Amino acid sequence: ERKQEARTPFVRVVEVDEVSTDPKPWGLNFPQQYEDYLKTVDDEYTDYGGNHALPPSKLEEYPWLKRLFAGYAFSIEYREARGHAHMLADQEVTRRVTEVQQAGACLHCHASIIPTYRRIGMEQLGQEVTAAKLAESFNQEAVMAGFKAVSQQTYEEVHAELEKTPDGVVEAAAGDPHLGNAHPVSCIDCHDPKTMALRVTRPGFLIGIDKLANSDDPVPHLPSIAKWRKAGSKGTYDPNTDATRQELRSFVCGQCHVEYYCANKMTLTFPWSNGLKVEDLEAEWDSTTFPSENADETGEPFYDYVHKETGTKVYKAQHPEFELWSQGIHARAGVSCADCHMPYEKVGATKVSSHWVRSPMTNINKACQTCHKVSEQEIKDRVDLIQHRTSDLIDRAAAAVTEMFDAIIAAREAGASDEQLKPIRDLQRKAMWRLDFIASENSKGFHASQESARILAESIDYSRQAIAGCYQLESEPAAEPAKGDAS
Amino acid sequence: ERKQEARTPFVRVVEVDEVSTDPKPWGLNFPQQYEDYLKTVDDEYTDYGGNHALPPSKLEEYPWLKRLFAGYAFSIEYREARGHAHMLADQEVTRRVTEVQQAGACLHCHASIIPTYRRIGMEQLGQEVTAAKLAESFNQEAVMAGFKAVSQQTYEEVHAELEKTPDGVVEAAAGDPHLGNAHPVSCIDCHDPKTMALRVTRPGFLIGIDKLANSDDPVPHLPSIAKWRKAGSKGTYDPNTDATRQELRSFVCGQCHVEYYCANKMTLTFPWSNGLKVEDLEAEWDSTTFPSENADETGEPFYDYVHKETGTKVYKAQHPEFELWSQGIHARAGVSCADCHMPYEKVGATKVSSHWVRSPMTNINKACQTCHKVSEQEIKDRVDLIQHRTSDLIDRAAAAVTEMFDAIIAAREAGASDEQLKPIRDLQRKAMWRLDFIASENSKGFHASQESARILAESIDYSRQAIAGCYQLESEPAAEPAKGDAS
Amino acid sequence: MSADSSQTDAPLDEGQPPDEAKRPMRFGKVAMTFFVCLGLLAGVGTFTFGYGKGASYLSNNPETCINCHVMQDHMDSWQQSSHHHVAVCNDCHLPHDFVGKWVTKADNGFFHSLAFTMGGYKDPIQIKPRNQRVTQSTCISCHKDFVHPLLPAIAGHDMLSCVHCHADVGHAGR
Ligand code: HEC
Ligand code: HEC
Ligand code: HEC
Ligand code: HEC
Ligand code: HEC
Ligand code: HEC
Ligand code: HEC
Ligand code: HEC
Ligand code: HEC
Ligand code: HEC
Ligand code: HEC
Ligand code: HEC
Ligand code: HEC
Ligand code: HEC
Ligand SMILES: [Ca+2]
Ligand SMILES: [Ca+2]
Repeated sequence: ERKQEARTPFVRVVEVDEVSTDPKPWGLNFPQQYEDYLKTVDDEYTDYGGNHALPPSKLEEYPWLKRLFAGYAFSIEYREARGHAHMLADQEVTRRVTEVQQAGACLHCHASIIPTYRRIGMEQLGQEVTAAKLAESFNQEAVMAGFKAVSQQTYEEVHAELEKTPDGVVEAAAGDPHLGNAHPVSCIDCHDPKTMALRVTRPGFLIGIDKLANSDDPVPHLPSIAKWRKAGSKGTYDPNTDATRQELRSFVCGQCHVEYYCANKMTLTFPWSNGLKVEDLEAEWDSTTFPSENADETGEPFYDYVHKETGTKVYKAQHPEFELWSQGIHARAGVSCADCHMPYEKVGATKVSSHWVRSPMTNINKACQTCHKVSEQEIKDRVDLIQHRTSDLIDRAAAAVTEMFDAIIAAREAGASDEQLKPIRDLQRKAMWRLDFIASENSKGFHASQESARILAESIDYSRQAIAGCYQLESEPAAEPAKGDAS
Repeated sequence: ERKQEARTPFVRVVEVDEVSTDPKPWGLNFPQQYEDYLKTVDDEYTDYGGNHALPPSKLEEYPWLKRLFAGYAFSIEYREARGHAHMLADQEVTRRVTEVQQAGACLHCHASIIPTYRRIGMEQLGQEVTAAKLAESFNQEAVMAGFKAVSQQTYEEVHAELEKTPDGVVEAAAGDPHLGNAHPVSCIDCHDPKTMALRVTRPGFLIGIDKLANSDDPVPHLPSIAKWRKAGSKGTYDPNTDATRQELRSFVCGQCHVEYYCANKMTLTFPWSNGLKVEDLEAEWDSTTFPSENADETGEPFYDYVHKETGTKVYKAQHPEFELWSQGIHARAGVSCADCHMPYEKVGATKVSSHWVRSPMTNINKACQTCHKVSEQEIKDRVDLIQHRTSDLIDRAAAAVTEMFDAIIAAREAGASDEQLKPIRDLQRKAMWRLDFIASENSKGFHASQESARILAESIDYSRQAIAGCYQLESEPAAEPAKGDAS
Repeated sequence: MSADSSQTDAPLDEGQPPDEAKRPMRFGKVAMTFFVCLGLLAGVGTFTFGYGKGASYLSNNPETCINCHVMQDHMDSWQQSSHHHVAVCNDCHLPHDFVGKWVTKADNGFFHSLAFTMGGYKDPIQIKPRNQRVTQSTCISCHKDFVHPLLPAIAGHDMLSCVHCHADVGHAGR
């Protein structure tokens, strides 16, 4: 019964520290991981042969998305995701950013931003900021303070701040405020530079997971939360000290692959205070109000955008991979994101985690076959079947949602009052939220197959209830006669 | 597949043959299996302490079922299933039989009826029928002929025939037409009396599986069908020669745990000519017409009953365990019904299949933990979660279906014409079929978790489309004004 | 992360309901160890020790394990596993250090005899957390260099369970 002794520290060629957002020096120490990481610029869609066009547009693939997002930046441009190395560039050029004023919080998940948060936070906290101090330690207090401080700034302002923070490579030139380059997610975002241990760095996640730990969601897939609760739920749940290593192999991804609020009415929020299920997240948004100017008043109820075709205030779901995975059989069986998306590979006389983070379907042998001893073709077929069922239901839910838009438009044109429309709008919000939740999740149902179908079933139910509600209005005397131009 | 050791021939105390429907003599040869088999009279609900009351009523548990089945025998009495030893008695006393004239085909799955089919078939074929001849061989030709011959007879007539067939135990008394007792499913229904090999005996299955083999449903879980097709689909697909042992471990159950038509307008039918998915079965019913009196005419389109509240001709789904299992991950992974419902158990130094066929949840250690190395509690929780999601969707679909009934009733009262109602009735039939398919399946979604949710999602979609359709009718000028008593 | 625990030192059967009716509680076994150890070990224990060719339990030959027919499945699945030509039962089920090896032999030997004689164990048998830690330590002992990056970065921290991914190395079809 011996405790496992620690690994001997990795041999280092160069030192890296808490400002080393540029992955190059890390790469000297860990050439294999770095080489893999660089492959995340390669992409099946677009990147072979050096062609770096943007990935396919989801709006073109699924035209109903345009109607779903009517009135919101996502209706302008929305594409397939691609490798990590692209994340910053893709954000910089998306028309969602170039044509719409976005918040600085967007960079929380698209840049290696922690040293910048720390720098601004240290200033806020009146701590002395020198290159050495900045590089010294993680300084969570300062990181949190910086995160909050920039939350009201614009995308451009925060982007500029990134370049005012040293990145461990660029040398400061006298009088030049440009101290480092901006980088997409990098080694430092998931690793402690001293020990290489996994860690989570993102304030959004640190706050979110603590809310979750304090909720009563059972989260059987996260045993360290059960343990923390059992010990009395004291203080904050801190994943960096409390979580198991296997949990961290998912938590590092849960820093970004999650549903969020990210605009200028409040700080970036992960809505986990009731749990991780689709209705738990919805319940948080339902009970959120935006901070009001006037401290005495309760603010306006939360919403993401006003749906243009119908005038309803609705929520936008974004890539809830972590949340959906949490409801699936793999999470339940202790299988982490890294198990499938960063499987071990044999390299010479050792094994390393593949840092070419990508679809496991391009790497079935290592990603799945260690656990599932069936042929690649069979694995592919099983995934196809699950995704196919999900796709069919997405189409069905999309048909219902768009018919609903038509029905509401017609009802409004026929003179339905806001009061009459209130219950219908509530149904609409629920229907759109559920459809978007699964459509914006990137595994097409694989991460939790039955749960995905359940959520889509509910979406369909709510859309069609709303439609029936509209038709009922029309036959009710209260509604004014149609104005003639109803479609 | 399990490792096969060549079986040492069984030592027999007494001989059994093709009329031995009474399991007692088999029990002398195989006491362990017999003892287990007898335990199928025990039942968690009702049987402990010698109380042999009938199991709980599903109609009371789910009151909406009464409305679903309005106008059909199932609305009179419909209970939870229980152990195999009860099957004949439960059928004899159900008010579906005592209050409604049922077909003799009902006994296909509730009695050890094959020797009776054989006897009647031999008569039809002009073969000499003696006790010895009857006991000699399976004689499939005669079994099939007998099956068809009794298909127009009533329940009572066929039941009486059972007692005119020797059962291997009862001694014939001179002049007494009672030659044997009627027995529920027995050893002979699944085993060859000479070799004890598994076999299928039920004509419904033999015909059904051949239709399936001749369809283009890929059935990846049934490799012997792929093989048979590859060899040119010659003749009939005969499970008793073509199927693998592992397939037979599910086929024996597929003789009864399937969707069927069983009334007096045509012979007992398993609707598998398009495949095993819910829409494949539906497509067969959609394209079936009842045989017409007049050979020149096409008969009336197939239906099971006229739904009393709405006047729509609809289909009834019954316990499609085999079909739903076929869509699930376990079938796909080659896991058979017997693996879970008749797991191996150690008895002394040997292993036997538990013939106490029952819910695996009462036997998790043997039924699941051979493959799933997690705690019993965890397995229970996983099953609960799957069943809970299914239940919630069943409730949701039931709410939609009953609202649909109300809407159609109202539309009819408001004077909607049959022509106007036609598309609505089509939606109604689809919605009811899908809900019933999952509600009458007995695993509450476990046998194929995502597929169950998908089917219920479709049910909800169709019900609510029908409702909207009704409301639209009401606002259409074509409909006559409400007659006043509309609800 | 959860029940099939990827954490080496997580109590694996946590959450399993004490099934008092059907099998003796763990406490009962422990109590036995203390109070009846001498007496029983000398009595029933010795019977089984003899019957199960107990002396051979102390050897390295896998055949000795199947002196108890309940070990037959594990023998079969071991024979089909990738390791049957590189590791015998004791290579995986006994710690690779001297003291641990003999403590485990005595401990398991006693419990196997007891369980086999008294019955009431699970079928299929389920490995207990203590023995899971043993298998984990033996994997590492043989594969230390190869799996070096998987070891904890900081002494005392946990690491992934090898059988989380390699469930079937010792026993095919797990
Ligand atoms: C700092 C934020 C962040 C972290 C941490 C993060 N991701 Fe991502 N990930 C992104 C963004 C942003 C994209 C989309 C990039 C683009 O399309 O330009 C992305 C894309 C992906 C893709 C799509 C790749 C492709 O080639 O299509 C996968 C798969 C993925 N991430 C998995 C993971 C996993 C697994 C982890 C944890 C080991 C993880 N991510 C950690 C932000 C993050
Ligand atoms: C909580 C983390 C997080 C935040 C905050 C965030 N993103 Fe992302 N973003 C991701 C992840 C993860 C992906 C990859 C998955 C996907 O494409 O759905 C992504 C993908 C993208 C992409 C590529 C795919 C697409 O949508 O066209 C763009 C562009 C993008 N984000 C822009 C933005 C903008 C603009 C904001 C601020 C309004 C923002 N992101 C805020 C995590 C985040
Ligand atoms: C059991 C394996 C498994 C686990 C665990 C898992 N995924 Fe996935 N993931 C998949 C598969 C399979 C797909 C579908 C890939 C495809 O369609 O090409 C996928 C798709 C994705 C995608 C979209 C990739 C693309 O190419 O567009 C992202 C992003 C993603 N997963 C992130 C995560 C995150 C974050 C976690 C943990 C919270 C996680 N996954 C856990 C197997 C897994
Ligand atoms: C999105 C998160 C993420 C990023 C970014 C990341 N890693 Fe990792 N890294 C991981 C995970 C997950 C593991 C597996 C850790 C474990 O199993 O404990 C890992 C493991 C490692 C290990 C231990 C050996 C191994 O391969 O398992 C090294 C060394 C390493 N990473 C280096 C790097 C370097 C160098 C970079 C930058 C080029 C980098 N990592 C970027 C997530 C990340
Ligand atoms: C570390 C082990 C592990 C890895 C890696 C893994 N799985 Fe699984 N998988 C499991 C476990 C455990 C289950 C749950 C069933 C069980 O307990 O055996 C499961 C279940 C499944 C199921 C059935 C569940 C469902 O939703 O229908 C599918 C399909 C599946 N895995 C596919 C994959 C694919 C594809 C990959 C690779 C992208 C993968 N798995 C990677 C362990 C793993
Ligand atoms: C194709 C096989 C098959 C046919 C034909 C069949 N049954 Fe059943 N029956 C079953 C199976 C399997 C069950 C157990 C599963 C269940 O209850 O859903 C069952 C259960 C029952 C039960 C107990 C549960 C309940 O429904 O109350 C009764 C009573 C019953 N059947 C009566 C009948 C009658 C009457 C007929 C003829 C109209 C009939 N059966 C025809 C297979 C069949
Ligand atoms: C000859 C028809 C027939 C065959 C063959 C058959 N069943 Fe049944 N089964 C029934 C009927 C009928 C019932 C319902 C009996 C009742 O409720 O009276 C039933 C009930 C059951 C039950 C419910 C038991 C309970 O205690 O609740 C299970 C489980 C079951 N069968 C599984 C199987 C499996 C597995 C097989 C194959 C190994 C199989 N059956 C073969 C007709 C059959
Ligand atoms: C992987 C395991 C597994 C397989 C394979 C399987 N089942 Fe089941 N079955 C279950 C579980 C679990 C339940 C739910 C039992 C409960 O809720 O108590 C169930 C429920 C049932 C029931 C209802 C039992 C009751 O107590 O009411 C019947 C009947 C049934 N199965 C028949 C079949 C048939 C026939 C097949 C093959 C065509 C099959 N099962 C294949 C695990 C399995
Ligand atoms: C509903 C179907 C069914 C019925 C009825 C049935 N058996 Fe079985 N029997 C099976 C299945 C399935 C197996 C497993 C066969 C295999 O794996 O090859 C089996 C196996 C056996 C075996 C082989 C040893 C073993 O246990 O695996 C014997 C002997 C046996 N049954 C005797 C009987 C006797 C005696 C009866 C009547 C009391 C009976 N069976 C009734 C389905 C049935
Ligand atoms: C003969 C082996 C075997 C038996 C027995 C078995 N399973 Fe499985 N189970 C599997 C396989 C194989 C998968 C698919 C995933 C994979 O490939 O690992 C699976 C998947 C699952 C899943 C995930 C799929 C889903 O629908 O979410 C659950 C839950 C599950 N099994 C529960 C059970 C339960 C409960 C029992 C006992 C009633 C049982 N299993 C019996 C082999 C088995
Ligand atoms: C005296 C009969 C007998 C012999 C000889 C025997 N076993 Fe066992 N073994 C058992 C029984 C009975 C159990 C189940 C104990 C329980 O679950 O409480 C068991 C359990 C085990 C376990 C799981 C232990 C746990 O509780 O974690 C392992 C590992 C094991 N045996 C390995 C071996 C090895 C290796 C050998 C040969 C060196 C061996 N056994 C010889 C009877 C025996
Ligand atoms: C290469 C390593 C290895 C070898 C060799 C090996 N085992 Fe195991 N054994 C394991 C592992 C790993 C487990 C499961 C550990 C777990 O689930 O955490 C196990 C589990 C067991 C169990 C418990 C059953 C269970 O499923 O939990 C028994 C009993 C057992 N082994 C007996 C034996 C016997 C007897 C032999 C020799 C014939 C043997 N083992 C050879 C690695 C091995
Ligand atoms: C007695 C030493 C020894 C023990 C103990 C041992 N192994 Fe091995 N293992 C080996 C040898 C030798 C090989 C073969 C290496 C080769 O072929 O290059 C091997 C091969 C492997 C392989 C590659 C072949 C395969 O099965 O995929 C894996 C994975 C593996 N071991 C994992 C484990 C795990 C996990 C454990 C613990 C449960 C374990 N080993 C215990 C000596 C051992
Ligand atoms: C999260 C999943 C995972 C865990 C945990 C894991 N491995 Fe592996 N391991 C893999 C994968 C995937 C490969 C295959 C790499 C390849 O083929 O390139 C592998 C390869 C191996 C190999 C070499 C196989 C060969 O082909 O030679 C050995 C030996 C091995 N692992 C031992 C271990 C040991 C010992 C442990 C525990 C300390 C362990 N593994 C933990 C996933 C894992
Ligand atoms: Ca959102
Ligand atoms: Ca039917």
